[in-house]
Amino acid sequence: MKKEGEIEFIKDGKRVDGRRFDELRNIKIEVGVLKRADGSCYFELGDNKVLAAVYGPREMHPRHAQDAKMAVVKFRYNMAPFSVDDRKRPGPDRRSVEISKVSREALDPVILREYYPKAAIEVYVEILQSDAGTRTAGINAASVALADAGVPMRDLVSSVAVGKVGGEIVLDLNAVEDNYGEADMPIAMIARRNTITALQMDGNLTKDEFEKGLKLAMKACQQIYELQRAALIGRYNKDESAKSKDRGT
Amino acid sequence: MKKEGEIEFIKDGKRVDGRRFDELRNIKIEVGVLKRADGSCYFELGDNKVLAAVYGPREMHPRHAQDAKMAVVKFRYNMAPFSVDDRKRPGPDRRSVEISKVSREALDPVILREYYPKAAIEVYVEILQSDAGTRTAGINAASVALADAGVPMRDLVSSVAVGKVGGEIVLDLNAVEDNYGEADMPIAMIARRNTITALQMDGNLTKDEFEKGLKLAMKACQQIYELQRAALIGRYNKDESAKSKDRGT
Amino acid sequence: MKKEGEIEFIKDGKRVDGRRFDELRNIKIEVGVLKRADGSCYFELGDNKVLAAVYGPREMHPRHAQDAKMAVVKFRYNMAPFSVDDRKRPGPDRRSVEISKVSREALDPVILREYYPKAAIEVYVEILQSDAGTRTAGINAASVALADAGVPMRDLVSSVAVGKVGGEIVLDLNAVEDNYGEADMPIAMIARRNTITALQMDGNLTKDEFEKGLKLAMKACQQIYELQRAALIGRYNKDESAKSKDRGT
Amino acid sequence: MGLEIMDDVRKDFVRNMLSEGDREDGRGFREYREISLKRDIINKAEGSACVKLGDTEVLVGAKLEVGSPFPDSPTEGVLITNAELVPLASPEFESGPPNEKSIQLARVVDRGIRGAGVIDLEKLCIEEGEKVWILFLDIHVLDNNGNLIDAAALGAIAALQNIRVPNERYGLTGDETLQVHDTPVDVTMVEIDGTIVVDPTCNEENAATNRLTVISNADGSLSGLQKTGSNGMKEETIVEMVELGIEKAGEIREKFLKVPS
Amino acid sequence: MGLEIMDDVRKDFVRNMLSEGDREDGRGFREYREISLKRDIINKAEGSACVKLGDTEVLVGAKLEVGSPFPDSPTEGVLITNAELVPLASPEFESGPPNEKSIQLARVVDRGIRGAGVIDLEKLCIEEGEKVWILFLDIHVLDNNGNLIDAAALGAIAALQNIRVPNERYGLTGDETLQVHDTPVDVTMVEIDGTIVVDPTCNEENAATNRLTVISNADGSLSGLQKTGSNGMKEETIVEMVELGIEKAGEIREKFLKVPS
Amino acid sequence: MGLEIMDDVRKDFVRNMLSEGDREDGRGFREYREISLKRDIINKAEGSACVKLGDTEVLVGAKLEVGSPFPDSPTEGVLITNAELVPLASPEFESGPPNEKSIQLARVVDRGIRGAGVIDLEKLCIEEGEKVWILFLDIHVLDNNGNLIDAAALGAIAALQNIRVPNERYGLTGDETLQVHDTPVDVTMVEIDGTIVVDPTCNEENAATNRLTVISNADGSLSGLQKTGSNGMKEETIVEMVELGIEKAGEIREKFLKVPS
Repeated sequence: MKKEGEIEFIKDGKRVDGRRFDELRNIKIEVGVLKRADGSCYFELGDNKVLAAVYGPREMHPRHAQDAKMAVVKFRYNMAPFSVDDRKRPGPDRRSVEISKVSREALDPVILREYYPKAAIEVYVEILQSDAGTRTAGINAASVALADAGVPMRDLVSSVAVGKVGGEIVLDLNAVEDNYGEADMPIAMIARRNTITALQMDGNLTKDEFEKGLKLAMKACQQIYELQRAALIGRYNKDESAKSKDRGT
Repeated sequence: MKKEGEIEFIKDGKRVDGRRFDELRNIKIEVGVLKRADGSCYFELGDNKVLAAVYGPREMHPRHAQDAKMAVVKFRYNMAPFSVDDRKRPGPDRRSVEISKVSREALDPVILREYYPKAAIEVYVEILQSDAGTRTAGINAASVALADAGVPMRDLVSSVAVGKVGGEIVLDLNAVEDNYGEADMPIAMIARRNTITALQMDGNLTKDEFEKGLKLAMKACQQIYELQRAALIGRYNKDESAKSKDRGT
Repeated sequence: MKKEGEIEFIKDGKRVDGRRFDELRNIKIEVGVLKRADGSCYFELGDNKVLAAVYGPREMHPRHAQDAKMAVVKFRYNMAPFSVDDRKRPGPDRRSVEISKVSREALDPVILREYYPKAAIEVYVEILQSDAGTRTAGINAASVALADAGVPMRDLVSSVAVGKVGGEIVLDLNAVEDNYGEADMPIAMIARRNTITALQMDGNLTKDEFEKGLKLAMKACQQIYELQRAALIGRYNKDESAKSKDRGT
Repeated sequence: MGLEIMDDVRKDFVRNMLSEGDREDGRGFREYREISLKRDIINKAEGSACVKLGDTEVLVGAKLEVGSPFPDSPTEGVLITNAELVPLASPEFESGPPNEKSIQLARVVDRGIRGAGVIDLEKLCIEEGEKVWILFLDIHVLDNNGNLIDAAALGAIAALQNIRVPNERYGLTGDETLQVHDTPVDVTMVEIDGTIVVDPTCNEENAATNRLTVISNADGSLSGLQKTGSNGMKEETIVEMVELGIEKAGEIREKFLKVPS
Repeated sequence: MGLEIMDDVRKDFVRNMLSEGDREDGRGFREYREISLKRDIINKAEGSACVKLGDTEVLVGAKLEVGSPFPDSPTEGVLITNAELVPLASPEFESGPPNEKSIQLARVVDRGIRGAGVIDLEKLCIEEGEKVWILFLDIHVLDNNGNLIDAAALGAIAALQNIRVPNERYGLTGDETLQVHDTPVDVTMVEIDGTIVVDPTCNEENAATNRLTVISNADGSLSGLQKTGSNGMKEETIVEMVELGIEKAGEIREKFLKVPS
Repeated sequence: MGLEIMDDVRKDFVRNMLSEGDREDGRGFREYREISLKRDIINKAEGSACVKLGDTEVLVGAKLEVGSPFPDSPTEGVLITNAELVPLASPEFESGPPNEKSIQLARVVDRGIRGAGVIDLEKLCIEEGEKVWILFLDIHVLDNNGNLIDAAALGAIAALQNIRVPNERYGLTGDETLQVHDTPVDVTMVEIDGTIVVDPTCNEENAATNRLTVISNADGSLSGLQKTGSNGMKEETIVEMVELGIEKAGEIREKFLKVPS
């Protein structure tokens, strides 16, 4: 996007961190990590550390914002002040407001909102450590947390970014690639339906590069979906004594 | 008000822009210029470009601010960031809050508020380009927009400023006269009833100068009233196909 | 707390302002000094000048903050911009939010809140001049103002700070002692019941110093209680023609 | 609802009394309540004054700080007038940021001071384009029983009159008195059913059809006007109020503000 | 409740028309409303443009101020794009700080400008690390009848194209034109029951299952994409929209934005 | 209403158990929940620590930035302690600016650090009157199951203990460890019907008549106290809590905070 210039993004067919063009960073998923939340998920994507919590369905406040036909999904993407190089002032900024909107719209299509008219389903994503790709990590975490909370869903949503660095279309940009690369395109999709629920792009891409990137991202979402699913299965096969289900306490 | 000093305000009986002491700047009025608003008016006063829109009567929010006896008039005077020499930060400042209050009180006396208990009548004035006199231009525009919206009114309100520059009482100050002159006195009145609905003054005037200025302003309001009336008549004589009246769309 | 260093806090067994270790500053109490408030008190503690007003019990807004079982006490501690050396920006800061909470909790135990379910009892404290100890002066003033307002109370609350300067435990720190001393410990108590309703400490104290200071403060609260009581008695013995009781006006 | 009815009852009460030539507190129509003015009462402020207008009480404090001038007036100090309608002072005031009432109060007082040239802002310049005095004039309302503007404006001038510029605190030489060049006085009148009364109480303000503040100077000239309220006024009424305002201002100035020589 | 029913009625109306091959204003599915573009209409702004897209009207003004660069880009000026959805423009807009709609509008427009390298921010540096131009691009919506993004983006480029850098006002030498290096055009399409239509009206936006904005440049490359709305899209639909967006952008560019030589 | 009843039910439950000598999680009255402390877990922070106190989880991050000193302490760096009660951590927390709970949390933790002289702020001065380190200590609550203060304070000291001052990032020479001079530990106790219990859960906090936080140092002295809650306490109870607090602090310090040599 910005000044490419000196950085040698590609060397011997590998990227700055040694990955192949179509290789994801390491992913770690933990389900049900929080006690107070109705559902939760800790998600690592490379050096990104993200926590998602879900509350609800519960009563929607303020009342005039209720929807008589279906639940309203609230989504709040928030960066911890220490999650970035220069301390982030607490509170929403323009970037986080936009990401919250895009993330909410990425998840809306799978949530059976019509089951809970007038209710609120609240999704909170905290970025504890940031290294490019936090919005996709947040959507992945939130999707798992929604399932963990037992919110009725059509399916999971999976998310990843593709981009262009050193003239190549590559998967899942890290911070250097994101800051100095030529384009960044995060997408979210319902992997099992090949349905895209979020799409943004900034930087510069030809139409062909765009199409190539889109296919690359869609394929990677399938991989992420399998990891999300495995984490959820692992969670429910394990002895649940560690997390009492009586949320009233 | 501020440093008069070097500026030669009056030369050969004329003002810096060639006007006579009792001469208004050029005025241009267009009615019904916006599609979404229930009523609207574009008003030019010299280099001032002002747009007014009216919505309502409609439900008043928040409810606890409703008046059981009559409609509440909301008035918001707002400057576009690019309307002034140094960019204005968006959002209300102390000046615009005071002007909004004075403008609302200037219009209140002619609106038949008792016809719509509990309702809100909302008046929005946007200053697109500013050159001294924006509050008077805004009141003039708002008055016409209220009529265009079909809000029941006793009469129109007309507004103009007088001031003192180079020792003379003059009508309708331009920016140079306002910034470096000795006094500025905006008034609003119901021209056909000789009833004054707004009066402010800042700077310095003797009592005689004040009385002279008041008469000058009142006379000019009659002129402005005729222009407002003509614009409204022009509007309703013209084929209205350009503006469908079904506001529901 | 901060750099002690050069200041000679104790000389010939006396403090910088000539007081003994266990000596309060001058206290002046005036009751019922405001007309609009339901109860009020002006309190001077040395160079601190503090005004408290009480409104209510009256309807609690917003409604969702009502307590169905008892009145909610609101407490707002506010410093006038000119009350301190460097002008204080208007509006609550973090310090005043915390002091408001501590002060409210200091008074809660004596107010018969259960008499007024759903109501609000509002206490406003304005610091007009500050010289260390404003929170204790505010609690003392508020307690008297509550009584003046006729709010049903179990008893009065009295408040004072102790601290450590020059290695000694002393009563009621003044500004120099507070700024450069070693510890500050404000307390509030129901003097006649020996019940402590507020306790904070910052700086550094040994356990023994803490216990010594606590006893010193508790004893001084008894003194203050007598002054508060005397002021209230004085108030009700005096001809009340100066303050009409019909609050409706 | 009950409250609204009481509101009407009080308005009618005020009107009925006036129609019989009387005011709720027995004053003449053109008579101020008792005024008390105390100066220099806040030692943390560089200047201060407390004004009582009957049961209305307003405290004004002036603080001076060293700061930067505005880019378009590098040789001038800065005057910032601010008003806080703290909830202590009235059951109708609420906590929160300035609203249109407190903003108008501050701006009308400010306008009178500027219009009359009370302060020579150039005198508040320390170093051109770099350092100037910022003069904060804070109006702190303590008890609102009507006519806050006149009380606040009187307190503001009195506070300005006793300012000592704290040069030494900022490493400059020698504290000095701030020169005050004029003594504008705000006089507020209301019209109730055609009758003009000065220095209105809260009840009179609520019953009024109109309110006008007339700010005038030692030489009898005007340095500000502000009409408030949602009714129209006749030219004659305004002219009469302006004359009356100038007259009452003279009386107050004579009694409370030593005219600068 | 009545309002919600009207909402459904209007959505059904749009859908029924589309299913019969028609739009509410009679346009073809891939046809823009009439576009009018006026430049240089606000003389207080360094650059400005007013765009009408049928009954949608957006005014964009550019202001330049001297300020400090960001610490991490000491040799670059700063571009700040801001959008105000003032309540004058729609019964649904409310006064208040920017909300997610106005923020998204500003950020999408901003992204297209940056992605296309429209402005060379290094050219806006006056003195490295010290002084740079801050370029404020303010989107002021006057009448919202749908598709604000396309109108705002067109206005933004047009406003940038007529900027004169006011060097002399800041004591620098010689005003000069700002160089504009590309002409990204935003094209917004919605999908309604499988049908793609460009330049949606408010009713079409409300009836849409999906919306996609495609930003493309003079060379046919993309400088931004933004999907909005709470439904999923198929890959084929997106690819089709991207192609269509590039095509329509070319038509608009040809007609309204002289390609920089 | 239903919720309020549940509230009472839970309070009674806690009280009944205590009256039978039991706590809801089976602990002894003077027993902490299991404590886990992980250091240096956020590589973007100059220092960090994650504390679990049973199911309560708090993350503390320290960031250092170069900034200006306060005018009245030109030779000292600045410590800013901030707490965010993000809605992720509890159904009772709401988005928005700091409220009295988060402000109190931050200020109590901050007070202990200052009272114990943990950081020598003069060491954070880079250039007198010009440049100092601003040390931001951000308390980020992840899961609130009671007793946030103790968890946050422990995390704060641990985070301070692993700070490396990033001199090189700011063009200064050689990164260095921040010296930590003491290890204050916050111990919070509640009184429920006359019984003192340490490290309260949420239910115990709600059932408590009183709460006291005792902050004590390696030498057994106190560096802070904070009573919260709307009930009065007897002198004896306070003195007992202070003793108990010092004792428990010693145990925690021994186990988790290496005493600085």
